[in-house]
Amino acid sequence: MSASSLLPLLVLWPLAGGLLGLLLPRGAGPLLLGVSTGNLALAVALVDALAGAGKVAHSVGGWSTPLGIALRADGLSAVLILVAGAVAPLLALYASAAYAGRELRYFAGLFLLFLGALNGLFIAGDLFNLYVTLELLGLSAVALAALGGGAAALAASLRYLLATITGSLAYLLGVALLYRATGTLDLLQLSGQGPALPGGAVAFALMVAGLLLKAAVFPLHFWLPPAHANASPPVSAALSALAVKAPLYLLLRLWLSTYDGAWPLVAELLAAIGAAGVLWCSLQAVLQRRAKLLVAYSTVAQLGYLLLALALVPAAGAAAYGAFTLLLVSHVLAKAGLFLAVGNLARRAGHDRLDGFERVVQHLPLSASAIALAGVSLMGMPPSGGFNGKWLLLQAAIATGDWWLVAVILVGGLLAAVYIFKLIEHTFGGSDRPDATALPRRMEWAALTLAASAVGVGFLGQPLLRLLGGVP
Amino acid sequence: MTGQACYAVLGALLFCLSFHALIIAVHPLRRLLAVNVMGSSVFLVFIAGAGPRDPLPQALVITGIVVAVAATALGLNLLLRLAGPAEDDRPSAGQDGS
Amino acid sequence: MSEHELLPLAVLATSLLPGLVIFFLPEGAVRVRSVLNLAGATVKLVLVAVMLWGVSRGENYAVSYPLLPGLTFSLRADSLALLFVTLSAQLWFLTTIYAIGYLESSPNRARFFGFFSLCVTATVGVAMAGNLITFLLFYELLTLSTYPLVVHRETAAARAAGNRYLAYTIGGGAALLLGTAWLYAETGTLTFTPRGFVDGSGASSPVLAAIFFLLVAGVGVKAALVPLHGWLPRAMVAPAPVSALLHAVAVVKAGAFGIIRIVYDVFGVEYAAELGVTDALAAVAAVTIIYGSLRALAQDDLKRRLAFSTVSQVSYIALGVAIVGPLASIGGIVHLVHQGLMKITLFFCAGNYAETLGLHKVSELDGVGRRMPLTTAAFTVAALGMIGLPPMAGFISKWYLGLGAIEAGATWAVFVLAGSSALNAAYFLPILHRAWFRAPTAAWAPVPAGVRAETALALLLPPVITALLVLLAGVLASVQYSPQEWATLVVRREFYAP
Amino acid sequence: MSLLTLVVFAPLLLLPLLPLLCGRPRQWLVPLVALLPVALLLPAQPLALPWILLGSGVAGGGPGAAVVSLVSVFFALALAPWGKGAGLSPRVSACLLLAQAACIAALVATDLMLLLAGFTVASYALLAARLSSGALAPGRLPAIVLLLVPGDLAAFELALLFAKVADNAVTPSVAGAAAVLPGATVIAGFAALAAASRGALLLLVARRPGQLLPTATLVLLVVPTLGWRLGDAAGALSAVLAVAAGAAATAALSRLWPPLAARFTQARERVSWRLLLWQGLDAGAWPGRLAGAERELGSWRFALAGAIVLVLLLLIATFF
Repeated sequence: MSASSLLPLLVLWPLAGGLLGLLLPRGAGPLLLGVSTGNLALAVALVDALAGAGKVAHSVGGWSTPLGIALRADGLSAVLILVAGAVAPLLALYASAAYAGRELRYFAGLFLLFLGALNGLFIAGDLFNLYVTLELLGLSAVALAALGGGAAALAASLRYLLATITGSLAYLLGVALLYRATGTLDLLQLSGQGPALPGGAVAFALMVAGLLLKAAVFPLHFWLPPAHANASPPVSAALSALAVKAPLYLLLRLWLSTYDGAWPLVAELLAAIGAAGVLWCSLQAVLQRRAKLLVAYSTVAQLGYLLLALALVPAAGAAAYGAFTLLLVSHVLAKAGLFLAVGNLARRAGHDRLDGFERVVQHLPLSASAIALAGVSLMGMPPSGGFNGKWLLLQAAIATGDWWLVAVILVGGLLAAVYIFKLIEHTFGGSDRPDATALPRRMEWAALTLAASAVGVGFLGQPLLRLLGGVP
Repeated sequence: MTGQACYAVLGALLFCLSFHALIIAVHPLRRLLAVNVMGSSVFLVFIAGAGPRDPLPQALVITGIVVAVAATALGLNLLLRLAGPAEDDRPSAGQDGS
Repeated sequence: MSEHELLPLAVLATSLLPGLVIFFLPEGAVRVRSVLNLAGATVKLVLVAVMLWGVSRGENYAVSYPLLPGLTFSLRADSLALLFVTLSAQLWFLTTIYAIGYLESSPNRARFFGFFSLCVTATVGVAMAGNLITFLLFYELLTLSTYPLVVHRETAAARAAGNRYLAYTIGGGAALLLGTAWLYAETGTLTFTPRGFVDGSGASSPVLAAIFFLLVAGVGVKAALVPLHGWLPRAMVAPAPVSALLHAVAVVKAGAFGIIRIVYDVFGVEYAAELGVTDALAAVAAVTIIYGSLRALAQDDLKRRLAFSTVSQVSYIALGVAIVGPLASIGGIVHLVHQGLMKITLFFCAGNYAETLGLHKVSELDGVGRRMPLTTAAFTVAALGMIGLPPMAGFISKWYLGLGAIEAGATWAVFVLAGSSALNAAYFLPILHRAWFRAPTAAWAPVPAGVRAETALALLLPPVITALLVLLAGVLASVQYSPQEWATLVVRREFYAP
Repeated sequence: MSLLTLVVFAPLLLLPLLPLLCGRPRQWLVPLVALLPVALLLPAQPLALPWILLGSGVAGGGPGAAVVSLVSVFFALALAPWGKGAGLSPRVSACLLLAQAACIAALVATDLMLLLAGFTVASYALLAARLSSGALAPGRLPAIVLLLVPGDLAAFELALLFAKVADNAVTPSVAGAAAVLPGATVIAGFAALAAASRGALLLLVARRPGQLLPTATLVLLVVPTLGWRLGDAAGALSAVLAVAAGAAATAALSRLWPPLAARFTQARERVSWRLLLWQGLDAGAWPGRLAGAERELGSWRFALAGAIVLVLLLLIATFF
């Protein structure tokens, strides 16, 4: 099976699995597990293929680019597909233990569609195809968020739906303007022409605003905390870890290849938004009284870090690009692990108010250590992947001489330590409820594996960066 | 102003109008409608930009419409579930805008 | 992976693996847990002995693994590292015995011993770090693994103390991270090289001075230099083995060891003196010495008094390091070992008093010498050592510090030493006087009939052994493998051009 | 050879513990042990002990050896169970034996380190012996300690200065020191202070059994001999004068001490500032305002208006 034929398979396999999941009356659990592990195998195959060639391309249906759709995969998309592929089976394992019957069937279908959209987005070669996969991702995420069924979950997912559609439409308007100016939508042909186009700047502004709204970055993050906090654990893990990363990946592609990191002031603006996001949302996370809200705000704060890394790429080059990727990868793993672990504690305690958290550390030691390990990565403590990302970000900030950014990064790290230990501290004390429900071991092991891999990635920094290659 | 350019400007105006409606509307149904109008305004801009015999915008707009329909269906379903059987099921007033 | 690379990793693994296994052992498996712990400790002692023998013969044990481009995780057992590793290996062995006896029936022991082993792994890692990044890695791991120990009792006071401990140490960690990143940006390398690598790197001196203060501030939190010492007295709510391990071996020493590494292996003491930063460090150390002793005078709670005494004693090391000259360096480095031995004895005895007779206050200690003669004898040996009475270990380090100070012409340092010795006498002698020469006021439970030892053997043996070590380290100071001889070897080999 | 000396000297180090071990019945054994050094050390020639402290040794003949026999006889007399066999309690006799061992170490030491060690341990051992045989009058103990501790520090400074002046790298030898002492006034001052502090021990001489002889031996015999070893006749004379001055100073101090001590003990521990971290953050009003701002941020109006502002900002940014 040649490398280029791998790309369509990466999209078709999860989509087929998803449709099958919705249609088949029984067997959703094994199907979910089987398809997601298959997807991981495909991701690993893609990484192998890429290790040799460096770039893999496939034009769908043999049509050449101006008309046909091209699928392209380079270092960054391979890394992201690999991470998403690695997280999916663990979430599937958790879901197969957490859900049953109809709910498991819906989750299986929707999650695999979500995964297919994600894969499609990472390898899409042209702007419109990116729009379609982005929209598919958004809709499946909204449906997943509404899976919980409670009034709060429904209200939050409606807000999420409206926000994500608005973002997509703004992005589509930008695509339309670009198409009017150039007559083509293919990323490769557009690369580097952005700034010179008539109306290119307006298109850029609209697309970036749309993407920032979909990625819930600081000023436009209002819809994320309620949506993620009211969703069930595997869903909020998938949303926080993967769904909000796709728009940022798109922003990187758009700004670095199509617009070639053109305007320095845009970099400053994005850095400012990112820094404000880090500080404000970390502070909000410290103030939260509900564990899931705390973790949701931590997501928005970490997105601020990613935006910082993104903003530094034109000036600092490889260091910032490496920081972006490592921070993204370790955040995916750590946040998924953290949400699952907090989900376990909440399911055990019956609610997720922080001060009421029983001494679960005695009954759920694995989840408590999962929180600790994920916290290590989120705080950027040395052994973890988060530290590698933070280290490269610091190097980039020092190289470009932005000392206020260095201060923001460190203060962000301290605030992260405050809310992580607020979480850990509460699992150390409090009264104990003997009759609480016992949890299937699988759920705890899934959380612990994710959190441990977030720390383990710290030792894989070198191979990841080699796979990543240079700045696109 | 060639025909196409004025359609494009009309589309942009419609986009701003529906965006304003989205902000002002309080009831979620009006918001959903505003989003639909916004969608069609974007498609209008798309079509206005196309050359005489260029098939691509048509294909893209059809896909866009399909996506818009799917999104509206999901929105309406959520709305119905929210309006839902029992009146007290509605979220508390504090939850703004949903 | 040649034998020379495997040994440092093996030393780390001997406490890491038991720790990880213990985490998953059920709470009731006491015997298995104790066997695992003690086996790990003995194997570590054996391996360290082999390395000691090897290094004194000039071999080097090093292993490295690239983390990021330009950033390697490297372990190197040089002579300075081995000084600290031997200390922590010996005292971990004794503290494990003590902890097994001390936590006889208390809950959460699996968690305790798990984090206990992780904490020692971090300490050994800090000692054997080959560059600043590995040092930072284990330094933060030390913070994370000691927090659950401080919070072990899960009372409100313990959690408040834990929060404060975190606030200081994570703040320190952030300063250390910034200093390291900036240093890497300026000089391009972070590997510890004897006599420093910063000199010829072309960075301007105000930048280097700023980096120095960031690094020392980061490390100073754990070394409890004055403005950053607030967490130490409050962390006394932890159980006795924890405060013994934290304040005598692991955390405080890691900070002091960090200062030694930064001054000698990053900046080089001559260049640091040129920069003028060592004078500032000496001043901070002197202030801490006097301040710590003064605060210790006013404490009635025994463990808080010992904690403040630790604050002042650890700054002897900083003072010794800050004074330029081989003799002062020997004094500073050997005090690292001596203070560890003396302070852990004091904490063991304080733990014994609290555990057997429920005495926490100094005012309650009247006549305890009659009821627990052996423990009080150990306490006396260690206390006299802290004051600096001649035959004990404390005198040897104070002698070298004094000698170094005079040789470097810093006579004010000699008066600081003398003054602090007087203050030490002022807060230790009354305790000894109460214990031995006052009639017991409280009616303690008499020694139960038939029981020969005054308290559980596991609680009694460690302090007696460490007290003996204090005496031997002092009397037999110039025997070949004694701490003082090894410190001289370190200073001659690493810090000053031969 | 050094192994042999180790074998000979090891029991000597452990002798002071003997009374504690054998208890009261074999009380007569203790004075015999006290006499042991006379037999062992008199004929001995100089002996190097490189592994003791920082490399010291034992001087054979000379004045030190003669005084050793006198000291041993006096201590044996003090330790003998006179009268109806009551004798000294094991703890007191252990302390006295320790004092005797320390005095002998000081008298025969070749290096200043061992001399200093003997000098200090002897005084504290005597103090411990006196305290364990009965409490002192109120205010007397602090006075003694107040003079004893600075005296030890003076001895410490003395040794440091000798090391620097005689520029022997680590441990100055007694012979070397003797050559230097007369010249340096500062060192002589410290020596006088060290000797004076021993005068404080004279305060211990009370009617308690077994106190008169050992204290007198230390203060009136050993200290002058050390003065003689370091500064010949002048050294010995100044040592005696210093001792007398010390005794007078302590007597005066023990009168003044009780009122002084009363004021000193009420030092209270300052309440340190509360750390405004999440405890403070959580409970205060400040978080309420922040949470309010967050809710306001969450309303549609603000959020989507924010989107417009963002687009305008991006547009402006692209012009520069």
